[in-house]
Amino acid sequence: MDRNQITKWLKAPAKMANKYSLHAVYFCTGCGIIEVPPVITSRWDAERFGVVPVATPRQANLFLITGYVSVKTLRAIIRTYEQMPEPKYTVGFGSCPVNGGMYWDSYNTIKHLDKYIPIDGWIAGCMPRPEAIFIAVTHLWTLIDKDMANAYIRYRKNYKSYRRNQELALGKLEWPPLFPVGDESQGNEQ
Amino acid sequence: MRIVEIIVSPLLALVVGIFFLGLARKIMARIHWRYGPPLVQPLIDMIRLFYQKGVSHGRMFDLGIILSLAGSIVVVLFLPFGQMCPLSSSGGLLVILYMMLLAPLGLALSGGQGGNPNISIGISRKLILSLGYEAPLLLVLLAVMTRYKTISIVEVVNAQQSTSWSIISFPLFLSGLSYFLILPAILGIRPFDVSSAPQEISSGPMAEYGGKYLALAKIEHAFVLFISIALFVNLFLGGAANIVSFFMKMLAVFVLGLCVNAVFPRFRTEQAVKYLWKWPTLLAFVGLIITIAIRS
Amino acid sequence: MRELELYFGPQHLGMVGNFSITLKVEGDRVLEARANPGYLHRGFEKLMEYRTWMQNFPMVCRINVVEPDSMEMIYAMAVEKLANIQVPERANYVRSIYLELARVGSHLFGLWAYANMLGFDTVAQWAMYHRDLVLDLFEELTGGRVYHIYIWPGGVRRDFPPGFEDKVVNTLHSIGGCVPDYDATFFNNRLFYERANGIGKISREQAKQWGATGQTLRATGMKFDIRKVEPYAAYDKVDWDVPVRENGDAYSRVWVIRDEMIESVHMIFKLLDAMPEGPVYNRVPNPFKWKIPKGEAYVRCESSRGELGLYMVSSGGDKPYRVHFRTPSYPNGLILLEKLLKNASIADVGNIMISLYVVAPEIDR
Amino acid sequence: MINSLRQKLEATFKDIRIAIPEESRIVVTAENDGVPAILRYLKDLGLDHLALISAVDWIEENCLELCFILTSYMQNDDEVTGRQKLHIILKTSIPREKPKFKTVIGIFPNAEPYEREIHELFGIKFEGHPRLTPLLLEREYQIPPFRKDFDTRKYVKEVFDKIPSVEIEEK
Repeated sequence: MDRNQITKWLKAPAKMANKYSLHAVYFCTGCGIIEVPPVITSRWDAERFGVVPVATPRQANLFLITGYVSVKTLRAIIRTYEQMPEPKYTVGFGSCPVNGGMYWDSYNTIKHLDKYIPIDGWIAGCMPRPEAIFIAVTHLWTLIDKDMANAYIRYRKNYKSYRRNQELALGKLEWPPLFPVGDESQGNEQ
Repeated sequence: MRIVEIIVSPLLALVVGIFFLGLARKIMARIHWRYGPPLVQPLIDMIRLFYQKGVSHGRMFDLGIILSLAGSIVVVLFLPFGQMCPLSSSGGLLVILYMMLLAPLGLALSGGQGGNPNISIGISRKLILSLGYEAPLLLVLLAVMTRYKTISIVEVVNAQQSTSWSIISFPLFLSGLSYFLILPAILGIRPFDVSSAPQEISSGPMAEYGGKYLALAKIEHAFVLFISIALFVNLFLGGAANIVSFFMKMLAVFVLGLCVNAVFPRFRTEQAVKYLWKWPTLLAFVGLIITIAIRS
Repeated sequence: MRELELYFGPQHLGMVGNFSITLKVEGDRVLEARANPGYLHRGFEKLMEYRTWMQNFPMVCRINVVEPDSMEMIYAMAVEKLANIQVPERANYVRSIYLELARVGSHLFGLWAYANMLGFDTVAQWAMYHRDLVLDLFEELTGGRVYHIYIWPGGVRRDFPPGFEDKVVNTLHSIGGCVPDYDATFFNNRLFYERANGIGKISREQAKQWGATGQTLRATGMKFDIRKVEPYAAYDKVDWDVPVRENGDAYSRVWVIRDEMIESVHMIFKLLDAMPEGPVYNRVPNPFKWKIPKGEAYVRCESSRGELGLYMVSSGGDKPYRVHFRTPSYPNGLILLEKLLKNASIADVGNIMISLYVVAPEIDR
Repeated sequence: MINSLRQKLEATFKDIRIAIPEESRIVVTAENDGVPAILRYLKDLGLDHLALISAVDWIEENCLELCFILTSYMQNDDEVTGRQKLHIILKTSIPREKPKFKTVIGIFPNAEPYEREIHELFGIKFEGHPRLTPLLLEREYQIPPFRKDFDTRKYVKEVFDKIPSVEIEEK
């Protein structure tokens, strides 16, 4: 740790701690999960950067959505995402969450993940290499530094639209809204 | 002077505990052929967790974790750390044994509010496991108390300072061995991490903790780490004349425990209890009988 | 004690793949288990009806992410059978070596999952590291780490690059050098024996009744291996043995996996020695205009988890009319798992699931 | 092996057609009602491994075709004979409107998930099946998605592409 970092730690401890302690939800959403074990084990060792998988979403602050999202998974993803405490960051891994990828015409996968939950960054490719995850992590660090990793704020702000899209894709949701989907007061809280 | 010690001692214990947590991750990483996280990683995690929003599940949820943390801090005050022991004159081993129960109890109370089935399974596993290790622990402590004819832990340390460590003296080495065998169970590390098994029950009692609750739970874990190792050092490795050598002894015990942790899988709960009631209990029992026989 | 409903997955550290089991538990005991697949359903078989014969090659390998290679193989086999394409001799050997390498990689992944489930972090990390060495070989051969798209109708995409055989031998030797370490820390570990022995036990009759294949069946003592029963590629050209165990529990299954890995490595060495020279592919017609005559085929091969079958119907067009995969995880994950989890302990849920080698995308497709 | 099997089948059952398109494959076409009896007979003959139940939608002939693919396990531990190389495809066609079929779980217990899947993806109702609940799908579809008249590309356009993007609304 050089001197520069110490001043940064003193100035904004929350930001720095968020950066260097990204605990990922372990959720095998798609085939991208095959590259996560190499990343967290000895070949690439993501723990060097503080990226560790944790057991429950309550303990996590990074959600790596690894691969295509089928409609059934989307329900689980939304529930998991809403359980995570703020601040939380989401990264879409692989081409499929971006625009459907090679499943663009499948009747059971959703095509654009960012219509349903907000995304901080994308890793394109099928399958992206493990190095791409590290690039994404370092990129996320810069975003956090510049206060641009604000997906969870956007989610709060546009919750009404997100909730509407979720209901369009999944039908009636069985859990109550996370934030009030009130009328005019929406968005003014910020 | 005592006031200062009361403040300094838990802080020191916390620092040592967190250092051990970091060291554990680093050493485990090296055994895994990895580089491993920086030593301060647990501290970074805790800072992050304190800044993160936690979700409370009711008043008992908040109070339980504080209760268990308070219980651990009180135990630290009764433990000699080198020559430093804030509450040396009052209480002793029995108080420690009693107060050590508070930590799991608090977690159980808190988890009961969580409503997650994993929590209740984790807690029942934890209670069954503690049923397993409390019996040998009690026998071990009885043997030590009988041998040195005192319940004061400071006097046990002093007696060892004047003669030899209990771990190399007959018949207490049996009890010492027994304590070392149940140490992983008290610490909740492999092969006894049944209550927090992340791959089985999503880290059990911790499943609903997030944000500052998880940070407090981690601090509590650091304290438990410190307490159980410090107790071993005090009772069997002769305590220490100063803080540095005490710390070195703790480090040695801890690294030994980590090596056990690295090469074993997790027991099933009933297997763990069966094991705990077999060898450690037998050793502790024989140790106690011989101690009593020698004394009378 | 009260009855609880416990969701094992999809978001769960012990769950490999997006799969979920709904458990009804009482204390530490499972009263009833219901497998809940479908989280990875993409309708592959429907999508393949919309794509031409060649376009489907990048699709099929994505059905199973752990071992995509046997998927390529089975699709190529079906297309070759329907279109009556011959494969050169060398290509058969290359295919066999490639599939066996994939089997080693897949089994190492399975070892990772199993060790990780039991809390054997150290062994898990080693296995994953060694799997990565195998993936490096694939990367050099095909250009892709996970998805290779290497097997083609009429052969393979390209020949081995110069010096590749030596690299294969060196890598496999360096993995094989660690087998004693694995044995000492994992396979011969007393605690592993305690955890796995007698867990998820099935008899041979039950295995046959529930449609099990692969390790699950071989762990009950039957040498049922498609590579022996209906040899494809070059499996009948070299001498090898099918490892079996007798007990039919998780311990036997994991030991079968270990023995198979070693057998595969020996087989690769033998295949490399016996490999003839020659071309590695026969030309196929222009893929844009390629029409395959009307007909149907059922082909099968041995993937790393058991019998992999493909029922394919062609109506004489440039696209398949219907494809249906018979995946080995399907009976394992939907029938055997539910039956075996009944009255198991919660600690053994993941243990049983991973010892059955359930790969979720194979079930959902 | 194959020819003796063919003779046996022809002698036992009347309303079946048998074809042997290649060396190791027998294709048997039967009426709906005859299928359980044939399956039972084949199982007793030693074809005890139900590898797959599949369905094909022949929209031009206006029928759905069910295919039962049977192979055999080994009789001993390690004896490979011609029997293991053989596979039988048993076919039967059912009408596309209100298709139903009798379940074969009683004969092959491992038919359960296959029948569930076919019920879900092709809409064939299996009478007597204990658990015809959804297996893979989450959304409800007007036409079962694996039927030929279900156009997945059109469906995607109508459903998923209609959902507006949140990010654009923001601006």
